[in-house]
This record gives sequence, C-alpha cells and structure tokens, in this order.
Amino acid sequence: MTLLELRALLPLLLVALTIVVTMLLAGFCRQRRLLFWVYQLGLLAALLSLGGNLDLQASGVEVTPLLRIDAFFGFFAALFILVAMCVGLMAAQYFGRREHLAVPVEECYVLLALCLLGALVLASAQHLAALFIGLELMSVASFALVAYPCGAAPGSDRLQLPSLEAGLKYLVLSSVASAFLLFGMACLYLQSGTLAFTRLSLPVDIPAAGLLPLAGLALLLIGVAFKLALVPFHMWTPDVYQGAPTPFTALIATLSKGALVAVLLRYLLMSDALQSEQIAAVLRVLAMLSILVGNLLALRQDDMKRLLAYSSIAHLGYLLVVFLATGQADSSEFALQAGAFYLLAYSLTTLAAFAMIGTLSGGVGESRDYRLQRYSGLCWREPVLGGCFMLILLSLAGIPLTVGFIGKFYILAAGAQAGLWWLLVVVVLGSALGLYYYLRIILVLLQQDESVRGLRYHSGRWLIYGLTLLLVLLGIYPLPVMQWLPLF
Amino acid sequence: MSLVLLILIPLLGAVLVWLAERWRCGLARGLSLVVLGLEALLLWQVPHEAPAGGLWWLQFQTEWLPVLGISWHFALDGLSALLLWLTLFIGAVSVLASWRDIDQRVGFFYCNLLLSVAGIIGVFLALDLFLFFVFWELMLIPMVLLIAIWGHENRHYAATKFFIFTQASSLLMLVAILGLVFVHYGQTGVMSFDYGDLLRLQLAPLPAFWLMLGFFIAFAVKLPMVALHTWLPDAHTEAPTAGSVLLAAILLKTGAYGLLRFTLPLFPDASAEFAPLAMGLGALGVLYGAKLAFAQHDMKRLVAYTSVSHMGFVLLGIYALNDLALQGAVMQMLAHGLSTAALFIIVGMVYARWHTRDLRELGGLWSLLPRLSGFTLLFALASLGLPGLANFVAEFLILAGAFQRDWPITLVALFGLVGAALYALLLVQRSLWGAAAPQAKTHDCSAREWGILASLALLLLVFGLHPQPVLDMVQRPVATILAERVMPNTGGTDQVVQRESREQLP
Amino acid sequence: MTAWMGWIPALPLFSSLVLLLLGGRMSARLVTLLGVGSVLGAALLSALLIAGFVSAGSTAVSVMLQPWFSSAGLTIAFGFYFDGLSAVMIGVITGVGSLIHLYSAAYMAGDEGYARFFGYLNLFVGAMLLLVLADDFLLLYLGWEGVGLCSFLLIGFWYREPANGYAARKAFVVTRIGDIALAAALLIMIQQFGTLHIQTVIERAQLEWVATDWPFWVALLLLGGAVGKSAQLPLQTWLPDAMAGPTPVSALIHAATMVTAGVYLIARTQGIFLLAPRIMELVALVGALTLFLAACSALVQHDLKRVLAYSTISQIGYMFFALGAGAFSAAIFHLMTHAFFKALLFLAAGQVILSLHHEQDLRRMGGLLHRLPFSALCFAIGCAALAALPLTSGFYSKDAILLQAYGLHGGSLAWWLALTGAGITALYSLRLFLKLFFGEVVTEPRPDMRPTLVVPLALLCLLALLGALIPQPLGAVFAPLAATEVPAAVHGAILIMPWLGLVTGALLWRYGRGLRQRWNDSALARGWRAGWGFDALYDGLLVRPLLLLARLNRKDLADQPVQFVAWLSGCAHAWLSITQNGRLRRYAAGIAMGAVLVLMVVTL
Amino acid sequence: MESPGLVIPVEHGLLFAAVLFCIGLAGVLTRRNLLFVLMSLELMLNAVAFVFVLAGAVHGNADGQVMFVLILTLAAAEVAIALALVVQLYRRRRSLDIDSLDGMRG
Repeated sequence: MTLLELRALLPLLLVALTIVVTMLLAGFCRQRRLLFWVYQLGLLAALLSLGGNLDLQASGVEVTPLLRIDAFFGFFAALFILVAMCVGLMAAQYFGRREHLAVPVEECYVLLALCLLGALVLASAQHLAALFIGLELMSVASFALVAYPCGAAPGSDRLQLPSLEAGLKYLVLSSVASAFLLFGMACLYLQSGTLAFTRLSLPVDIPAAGLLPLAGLALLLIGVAFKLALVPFHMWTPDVYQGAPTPFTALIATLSKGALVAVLLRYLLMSDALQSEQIAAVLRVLAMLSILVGNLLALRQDDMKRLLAYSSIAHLGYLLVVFLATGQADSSEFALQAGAFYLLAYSLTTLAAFAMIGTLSGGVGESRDYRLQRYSGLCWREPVLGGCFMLILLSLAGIPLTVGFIGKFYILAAGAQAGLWWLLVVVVLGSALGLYYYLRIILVLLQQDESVRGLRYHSGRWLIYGLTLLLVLLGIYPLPVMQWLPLF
Repeated sequence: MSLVLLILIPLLGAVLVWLAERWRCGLARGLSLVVLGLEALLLWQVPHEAPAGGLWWLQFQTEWLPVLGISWHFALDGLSALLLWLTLFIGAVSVLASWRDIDQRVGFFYCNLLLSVAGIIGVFLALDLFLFFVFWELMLIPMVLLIAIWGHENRHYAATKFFIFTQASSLLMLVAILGLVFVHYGQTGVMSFDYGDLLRLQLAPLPAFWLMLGFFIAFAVKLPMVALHTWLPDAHTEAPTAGSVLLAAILLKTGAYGLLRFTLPLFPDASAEFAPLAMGLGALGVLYGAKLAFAQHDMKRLVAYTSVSHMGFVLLGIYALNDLALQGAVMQMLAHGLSTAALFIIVGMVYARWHTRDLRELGGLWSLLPRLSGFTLLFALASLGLPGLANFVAEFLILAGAFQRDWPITLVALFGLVGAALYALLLVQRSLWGAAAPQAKTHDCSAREWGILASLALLLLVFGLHPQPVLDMVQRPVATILAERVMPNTGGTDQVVQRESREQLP
Repeated sequence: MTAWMGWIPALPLFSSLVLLLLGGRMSARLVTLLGVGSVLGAALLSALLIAGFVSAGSTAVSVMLQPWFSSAGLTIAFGFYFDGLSAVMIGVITGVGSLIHLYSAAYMAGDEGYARFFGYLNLFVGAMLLLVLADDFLLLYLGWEGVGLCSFLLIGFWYREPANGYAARKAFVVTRIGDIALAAALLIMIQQFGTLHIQTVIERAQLEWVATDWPFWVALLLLGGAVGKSAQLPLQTWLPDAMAGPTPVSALIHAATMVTAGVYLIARTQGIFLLAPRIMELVALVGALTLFLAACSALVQHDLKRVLAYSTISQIGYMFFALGAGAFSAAIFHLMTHAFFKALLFLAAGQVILSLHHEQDLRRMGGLLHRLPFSALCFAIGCAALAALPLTSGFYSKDAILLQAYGLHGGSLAWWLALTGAGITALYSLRLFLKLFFGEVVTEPRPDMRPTLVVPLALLCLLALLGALIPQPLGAVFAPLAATEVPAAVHGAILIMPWLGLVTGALLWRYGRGLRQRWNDSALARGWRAGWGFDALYDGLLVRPLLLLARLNRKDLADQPVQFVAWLSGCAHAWLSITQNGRLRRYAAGIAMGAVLVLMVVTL
Repeated sequence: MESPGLVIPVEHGLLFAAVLFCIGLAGVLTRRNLLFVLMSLELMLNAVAFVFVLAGAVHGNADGQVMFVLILTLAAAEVAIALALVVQLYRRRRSLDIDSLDGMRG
C-alpha cells in the first residue's frame, strides 16, 4: 500500500481510529461528554481529511481492487460524515434528556462510528466483497443501535420493549435479505469468476446461460431493495422506525439508505445491469409500487414515526427514477447528479424531521408517544418550532424554497431527460397523495387545541433551527451544492 | 430594480406585519395597507410604456442557478401591469374587508395575505419558467393557511382539496416545463429555462401537444375549467372573506395569465389545434357553472360557482385566438375580479350580521339594510353582464371574438347569459326581497364597508363606460401573443402569419 | 339642436342616480320635483327637438357624443341618430312618460320606497330614450337591457311579497331569452361588417346581402329579440305576471313604451327585414296569432290589470302584424295611439284600484258608474279607442293597419285573424267596461280625485280621442306604400267588425247570464284564462326539468370522481395497513414472495 | 466451466445450495421460536457460503474462499448480537415466541 493510497484512505482510517478510541474510552472512562467530543472531533478530522484529499478524489485512486476513492466517494462521504455528526448530536441531546433513566449512552458512539465506517466503505466500494463488508458492518452495528436501551427505568422494562422488538425484527429480516444478497453475489461470481463491479455482458436474448447472472442480479437487487425499503420489501420499516430510539431511526433513514444508494449507483454505472430490459422492468415496478404503496400507507397514519417510515418508502421510490435514468447514456451524467442532490435533500430533511420528533418527544421525559395529536396546536404554543416543523414538512412534500423542491425538481428533470414519462406520472400521482398527509400534519400543527398544554421543549432546538435554516437556504440558493455534485 | 422591489416589498412587509402584532394589536392592518400603498407608488413610477418597438416596459435579469440555465428574470408589460394593479387594489380591498372579521392572530393573517400577494406578483412578473413555477407554488401556501386557519367549519377539507388539486396539477406543469427544457437542450445543447429562449423552440406536433397539455391542465385547474373546478366551491366557501376575495379576484387570474403568457406563445400550433375543445369546455363551463350556482342554497357557494361560469368565458375568449376575444378575456379577468370580490365581501358582511349564509333563511335585507342591498343589486347585475358595467364589455368582446372563430360554440355560451340572469336574480330575490328575517342585527354599511363597495362599484362603472384605457394597455401584449400563431381569418381561408418575432431574434 | 340632444336621456339618468343614491334622505317634495321635473324637462327638450327637426325638413341627424371603446377594428361609440321614427318614439316616451310620472306622484305618495320608485322610473325613461336614440346597436342593446332591468326592479318594487319577486324574475329571464337572440344578431353583424353602427349595417346589408341567407338569419334573430321584449308569441308569458308592479309602472313600461321596443327594433331595422320576405311573413303571422290568442285570453280574465295586460299583448300583436305586412308607418301610428289609450286605461284602472282599496278582481267590482263618474268617462274613452270605435285615435290606427295590410297582401290567414281579433277586442273592451261600471255594487269605493291624478287622465283622454291628429314625420323613414285599391266590402268589414263585437257583448250582458255562467266555468275559458296553457307548457317542458336537474346535481356531479378517488385511496390505505400487522413471520413471507415475484419477472 | 477433477456438475451444486437456502427460508417462515429462526438463518447463510466455495472452485481463484470466511465472520457477529437480544427478550417476556412480538402495527 503506497503512501498515496493511505492518504486517499485517510478519512476511513480516521473514522476507524475514532471507533477504537471511543471503544477504549467507553471501556475505561465512562464520561459521556468526553466520548461525545471525541466522536465529533474524530468525525471532523475525517471530514477535514476528506477536504484535503480533493486532488486525489478529482483524479480517482484505486486502493486495492476493493475500494475506489474519487469525487463520487468524496461527495457521499462528506454527506455521510455530516449526517453521522448530526446523529451524534441528536443522540447526545436525546439521551441527555433521559439522564435520570440511567441509560448507558457511551457505547452508542462506537456503534455510530461503526455504521459510518460501513457507509464510507460502501461509498467507495467497487467490488462485491467491499459491498458485503460495508453493508454488514453497517447492519450489525445498526441492529444494536435499533435495539438500544432508550429509557428503561430500573423497575420497569416496559419502555425497553419497542426497541427490542424493533431490533429483533430488523435483525432477522435484514439477515434474510443479506442472505438473498449474498446468494446473488454468489451467482454473479459463479458466472463471471470475479467479484469486481464489471460489465456482465448480459446476453440480449436469454438462453439458459443468461439466466444465472440475471437471477444473480435480481437477488442482489432484492437485498438492496430490502435495505432501501422498497415495496414489497418494505414491511420492516414502520416497526423499526417506530421502535428504535429516534436518533437511530434518523440514522437508519438517512445513513444506511444513503450508503446503499451510493453503492447501487456506482454498481449500476460500472456494470451494464440496466442494459437488461428485465432488470429495468424490475426497477420500474419497484419504483411504481414504492411510490404508490408508500404514500397510500402513510395516508391516514396517526403515528408520526410510522408516517415518516412510509413516506421514506415513497421517497426512495422517487429516487429509483434516477437509477433508471442512469441506464441511458445521454442522461446518466445528469441522473447521477440528480440522485446525489436528492439524497442530500432527503437526508437533510429527514434528519431535521427526526430531530424535531426527538425534541418534541422529550417533553415529558420518558414518553414514547408519537401520535399526531400530540403536536396539535404546536404552531401557536411554539411558533418558531412549529414554523420549522412546517418548513420541514413542506420540504418533504417538495414545495419550492425548500431543498426538498430542488430535489424533486432534479428527479423530475432526470426522468424527463431520460423520457421516463409513465414513471413521472406515477411520481406526480404519488406526490399528490403525499401532499394529503403532509398537509394533514400541518393542519394538526395549526389546530386551535388547548388540550395539549404546558409542554416545554428545551434541548435540541438549535440543531433543528440550524437544519431548517440550511434546508431553506439550500432551497433558495442551491448553487454551491450543485457545483459540488460529483461527475462520475 | 423596481421589479425586484415590487416583489421584495410585500415579502419584507409580510415579516414586518407579523412582528408588528407583538408591538401593538391592530398595527398589522394599517401596516399592510401601507405596504400595499408603497407597492402602488412603486408601480406608479414605473414607465407605463415600452421603449420604441418593444413589448416589455421594464426588464430585470440576473443569474440564479447558471448550472441549469435558471435566472432571476422579471419583466413587465401591459398585461402584467394591468394584473398587478388589480392585485394591489384587490389586496387593499381584502385588507380592508377583513378589518373587523379577523380578531385572532391578526399579524399572521396579514402576513399570509401579503405573502400570497407577493407570490401572485411574482407570477405576473416572472419570465423564467423555473422562477415562474416557484412563485406559482409559493402563492398557494399562504392561501392554504388562510383557508385552514381562519376559514369556516369545513375548512380543513377545503384547504386540503385546494392544495392537492393545485399542487398536483402544477407538478404536471413542472414535468412539461422540464420536457420543454430538455427538448431545447437537445436542439441547442444549452440548458435554459428562459422564456425568450424557449419561445424560439421548434417542436414536433406530438410532443408539443403533450407538453401543451401539461401546461394547460395546471392553468385550467387554477382557472378553473369545468370538470377541474371542484376545488373551487369548497375553497371559496370555506375561506374567510379576504381569502375568498383573493382567490376569486386574483388567484384565478393567474391561470388565465398562464394560458396567455405561456401556453399560447410556447405552443402556438398545438394550442390552435386544441382550441375547439378548449372553447367547448369554456362554453360548457359557462353553462354548468351557472346551473350549479342556480342550484345552491349557500350564498357564498352560489357566488363561488358564478366564478366557474365567468371564467368559462375567459377560457372561451382565450382560445378564440383573436384580438377581440383576447382583449375581452383580459377585460373579463378584470371585471370578474372586481365584481366577484365585491359579492364575496357582501356575503361576508351579511354573514357577520346574520351568522348564516343560507338563502332559505335570509330575505328582506332591503328593508333592513338598504345601502348594502343596493350594492348587492348592483354587483349581482354586474355579474349577469348588464351593459354599462365592465362585465358586459368583457363578455361582449369575448363573444364577438369567439363568434368569428367558432359560432356554434359561441351560441351555446350565449345561453350562459340567461343562466347568469337566473342565478343573479335568484340571489337578489332570495336575499334582498321577501319578508325580513326577524333575528337581524340591523346596522347598515359602516363608512369602511361603504367605501370598499363604492370604490369597487365605481371601477366597474368606469370600466363599463370607458374601457378604452384597459384595452389600450393590453393591446400590444395580445397582439404579440397572437403573432405567434397560425391564424385563420374570418373568411375561412387559413393564412399563415410567419413567426416574425422569432426570426428576428438571433 | 344636436348639441343638447344628449341631455334628453341624461336628465332622467342623472336624476335617477341622485334619487337612488341620496333619495333616502330627501323630502318627498324634493323627490317629486326631481323625479317628475327631470322627465318634464326631457319632454320639453324633446318637443323643442322635434319642432326643430320638423321645421328643418325632417332630415335625419347623426350625433357622435363620445367613443365607448374600440378594439381590434371594432369601434363602438355613444352616438345618437335622430329621424322621424326616433322623434315619434321620444315624443311618446317623454310625453306619456311625464304624464305618468305626474300621476305616480299621487299614486305612490306615502309609499316607503317613494324615492326608489322615481329613481327606477327615471332610470327607465333614460334607458328607453337611449334605446330609441341609439346610433349603434350596442348602445341600443344597453338601453334594451337597461329597460329590462328597470322592468324587473319595478315589477318587484313591492319586494316583500314573494310572488312579485317571482314575477319580476320571470319577466327578466323570459325577455333575456329574446335578448340572446338579439345578441346573436349583433355578433353576426360584427362578423360580417365589423361594425355595429346601425345605419352602416343596414346600408351594407342592402348592398352585400341581397342574394344571401344572412338577412334571413339576422332578421330571425332580431325578431327573437323583439318577440321577447314585446311579449309576443312564444315569449308572451311574462307580461300578465308583470302586472304585479305598481299600476303606473304597468302603464308606462308594460303598455306604453318598453313593450313596444320590439316594434321599434323591427321598424328601425326594416332594411334588413325587407331583404327577408319569409321573415316578414313570420312577423305578420306571429303578430296575428298573438293578437288573436291574447284577445281571447283578455276576454275571460278576472283580474282588471290582466285584462289590460292581455289587451296590450294583443295590440302589440297588431303592430307586429302591420310590420310584417310592410305597413311600417301604420304600425308606428298604432304604437303611438296605443300608448295614449292604453296609458289612459291603466291609469284609470289605477284610480279605480286605489278607490277600491287595492282591489283588482273584476268579480268584486261593479256598479261604479255613479260612484266614480270620472273614471267611467276615462274608461269609456279608453275602451272605445281600444275597440277602435270611430272618432277615437284607435280607430284610425287600427283601420290603417287592416286596410294597408289587405292592400299589400290581400286576405291572408293572418289578416283574417287580425280582423276577427278586432271583433274580440271590442267584445272584451265592452265586457271590461260593463263589469266595472254596471251591475251591482260589490265593493264600496272611496273616490280619489287628487288633481295630480285627474290632470294626467284628462290629458290622456284628450290624446286618446285626438291623438290620431298628431302628424308623424315618418315620410323619410319608411318608403311610401304603393296605393292599392281595397274592395269596399273589406272596408265595410273592417268598419263593422268592432260593432259586431259590441252588439254581441251587449246582447250577452243583457240576456245571456246563464250562458256566461256556463262559459266562465268551461274548460276552454279556463284554458284561455291561463293564457292558452303556455305557462303550463313551459313549466313542464323547461322549468321543471331544469329545477329537477338543479336539485339533482346540487352536489356537483363533477365532484364525484374526485370523491371516488379520495374514497378509493382511503380504502387502499386500509387494505394495505392490514399487511402491516407487526408479525415478523408475515414480513419475512412478504420478502419471500417479493423475491419470487422479482425472479419471475427476470426469468420469464 | 468444467474444471479437471470435479466430478459433480456445477448445476447440482447450485441446486443443492438453492434447496438448502429454501429450507432455511422455510424455517424462518414457519418456526415460531426465535432460536430456531436464528438457526434457519444460519442455514441460509451456509447455503450461500457453499455456493461461494463452489464458484471459487470452478474458477480456481481464492475469492470464493475469502467470501466464505467473511460470511462465517458475519454469522458469528450477527449471532452475538442476536443472542444478546434474545436474552434481553427472554428476561422480559419469559417466552421466545416471535408471533407475540407485535406491539407495533398499523
């Protein structure tokens, strides 16, 4: 391994170092504040090293056959590190409010960093083995995070149950999906003899020989689709979202999906999987189903976290438009940018949404009640917070002057350029459905309800304000990000 | 720079008004009037004519997102100026109309009102399609809030329906805009959302038709065209008075404006092909709206359905594709804005006194509130197109123009005049005449109310007897819109008017 | 002369504006001064104008006052055209109008809407003057709609009574059906000539339309407009109901002036009608049928004002008949005399009604001859003129119509109907007179002889008797008719016909009590009384279906698909939610099934 | 794809793995006891691992074996976490019936 490669790999190494340090600290010096700072500084260092690597990223460096450090990696890695930092902050605040419940918060930083490392590996993977390692690194850590104890008072175990249930469901189902993914990899490997992302040269007409790689690709897609929560592999999403501690729900919703998006984009761009009409058809069906089913499920959902789960299903469905658009030579460049921007917009908005939910759920201490009715009249009790909530929802709905709009704009643009008109019609339909439930929440926020009173929310406000500000700023002037979008 | 200020003033004003509520209760109302007044002053000092040979009185352009070819491009011509004046006037009227109605969250109310006005002004000024779309969406959110917070009983349903209808249709428009942009990209290799660039585009018939349809649907929902109109009665009925006034008087006009500014010039041939169907739908709307208005018991709903009928005339006029009808359509936008706003204000006043809008429970207003009744009568007559009032000139021009283009459809629309008589006189008969409702609190118009209604009435009368300034103002824009198309002349032989304006440009 | 022509409509219009805006705060005296004075002023100006016009040799004058608007080559102006026809019309309007105004000052005294009444009435006079003076079809249309509006407002003047409101609405809507025909005619003119200047249109029509279908259609549509306004078949049903308005209104609007606007319109556009002989025949036929049907209806009415209303329809039918026959000047002549005697009849009826405490039912009247002698005199003169007895103005005009019509077309079906109608007219005139003034006293009257009531009536009596002597400067307007020989027998029949009616009537009154009784209850009489069932027909054919449709579709059919989609989405949400039952094994099965599905898509 | 010394055709191996995989899957779908579910998961993973080994043998490179090792590692890590959760669950519920874990739904 040359020095150059080491330098290119520095962000990953720094994150790995953070893991080791936090783990050791968690073992010997249980000071949550210290751990928090170590975690954040470690990630900051990784982010800075990423900035220092811009020249390498521009030219692209292959570190072993497994990883490739390039502009694509640079963009996604920066996004993931920032997301992980935000989640760390959310976690600190979330558990800070539950200090009296004696939750062991220290380990979560280790797990968060592990997740991040997995995501970084995925962002740079150009080999199925790297994909596998990154994915499992992320998954195994996130099992633990989902099941993370989040407020079991010494005498009562009741509160622990939802996260435990969510953790187990996530673990079992995710393992099943991993098995599918691995089977797919094995099939591809059996066919081509290599695990690198390469052209599969799928035969156009399908003799028996073409069946194996196609089936392999399909199984691979199933595994990925599970992680992305695409219909019909979406059923775990609401339960896990609801059960997991809110900061880690945010992690599942943003980081773990984002990393999969990154690796799938790279895979689709490097292989010719989309040349196969069958694979494109599968993606198209998954997209349409996800958009429609996700939005329909969210329609009258009363639990805020489940609602966001369903809406994230739909959002990933929108994102699939981009994947399909990469299949065409003339639109793949733009589609990649569209996907990257959309992921950014989605992550930013989702983080803000979960930060909001986390803050609001902390009002009465141990409450884990996310029913919409709790937010009734928020705009009048807490105008600024309520206003932020409204902006976040508008961003999710894709209304102009929020980053969500620019994201949706990119999706539609990519689809229009690739001529995926029918899919766009479904996107429009789904958006219309989506408007219903986002507006429904807004109306609840605006209700003149005096029954919910006296809740004060202190911690976590500034994070929400910051994220919301960013969300609006990027909605009005997204140029800086646009210029930074990766070209493959 | 004036153009930017035109949008910035109400935006900043909105924030200021919101904050003003904290300092002193009631300050918000006066302040919003001041903001609108400032805006009017600003518009006043803009040169009211184009530099020699040009269409635009004033232009402003600066980069926004050069990566995608998006810029801040605003421009003002006679058509936009006319609609801006209408917007400012109606804005002021709705501020005044809600002076006493709104007693909760006053600052936020006027904040939303001004935001909506800002969005509408943006729509009338934007010449970059992306920018246009942004404003198009932006004007709706405050409007939805106005309905959802200060509306009547069924407000959430109405707000949701309004929101979904308009947003979903405008997403279709966004898809169409993108389609257009990428066709342009394919032909020139340059990404651009600029109106001028896209105007020069040569489109194959089939894509042109589909893209045109995307634009058309968005505008038709807002207009509203019959069959896509069902959000309107709910939204108008449930909105607070000021909201109904804004909705009916200006928000609907953005649909017509969009058709005039974008659909017709961007897709001249497809529009010409589509014209018979659109005219038919317009005529159908005239009749259907009148019929539904006639059937209503709720006074406000009745007025709401009259909008469907009147805007049917606008659609008919726009797709008649000749000067006469287009000028008539613009005139109708103005006249309908004034007369319907007045009717909604009156309904609001009646509701404030009676706490009912049910025509079966009302009656005999004339003996109790002669002044208000006189105004009601006048505006009902305006609504039925009485000569001497602005609506008549508009409807006459539309019919005269449309008749030259397609006489059978125009004859059908003509029956709308009978329909208008039916509903307008029903309104008069049911509410003003008959035995007096007993439980009434009888105080006639206050000076404020009188002032609002009198100014609206005066304008209707002035434009009814002397519409020339309006017609002159829009004459050039209309001619420019029509210069983009193949225009069959009255003789029936198709005469191709070359697209001069396109070929002159580099 | 032309400089102040604009003041003639402007005076009533201004006064109306003032009255409507400020009337509530004015004293009754001031209102009277303003309301009556302005119309009197207009009458004086008209007299001066007409005098000047006649002395200047009756040449038509065109005055452009002010452009209205011009758009894309179409220019519309507020302009007046003054010729013999307009002269007659403004003479009638302002002359009869000021008499009726004077009468109204007494009739309406003490009503709470006194100022409003004069406001509307003056608005009407102004609009009517605009109508007859207009040099442009659109200005004519403005006046046309304006008088319709005033008619609506005045019929519904006593707004507390719901029936009045309904009658008002009916009047407006039915006439508006005619109006759209007129509007369509205007649209054709614009399309063909690009102008609505009346004289230009007629000139160009005579040049360019000679061998085309256009005159047929335009004349037909103009006729449609005229038929609506003038309450002719098939749009006659509104006029009897319009009697709900105050009696002076019936006299001015629904007898003397507004309802004759249709006659004016056809006379004004005779240049186009003459190009369409088939429509001329239609006009004559419509007139003749209407006059006959309405005369029959007038024969059996129980309501005093409804008798007069049907008689008005019938007399306007004569005018249409004359117009259709080509006897234009006879039609206008009859228009004028009819204005006199019908105004007289209405005002006299008003006096009777006032005296009888607003009783209008003929069955509760009778024997008033000695109690209300002045009214009896007025009625005698009016009925005589209506029945066209010699030496009254009605005699000359109706005679002229029947003679000239025979001279032009001979004894067509229409002509015979008109002749028979003359007999029936005399019959119902007599019936009315006898019912009012003979027989037993049913209601005791309280005579009302205020001078403002009496003077107009006296003047109108004079006019009804001698009005035929007023010369009409129509020579330059209508082409003179070719002199034709009419057989003496025909002449005789025309002269005898009213007497025939009178004699029949007298005999029936004297000897036929039982017959009358039976006749009154017969189905035919009931049918006639209900206006030949036109109301029921329209009710069943148009009104009810429309109302039913309105009621059925109150919820808006177009909203149903939307509701359906909303409902469907709700259902889909419910179904899909069932799958999210929280069972791990079910979720795993979902994944497995999805996998099978994907594999099937890929491999098949 | 024939490689010297290999007697069993590749298809048979693949078939075997697929059957094994399906048995594992069926186990996940049918067993209600959490421990058996975990065991079935192991079965699925091992089926996949077998394919890697098989493919590695077919192509004669080490990637397959490397993947096999990675899978084993993964399985171990997963089981570690899973068993921790199982213990937690058992302490609270005194049962390992996964069907009773439906506190969240809708």
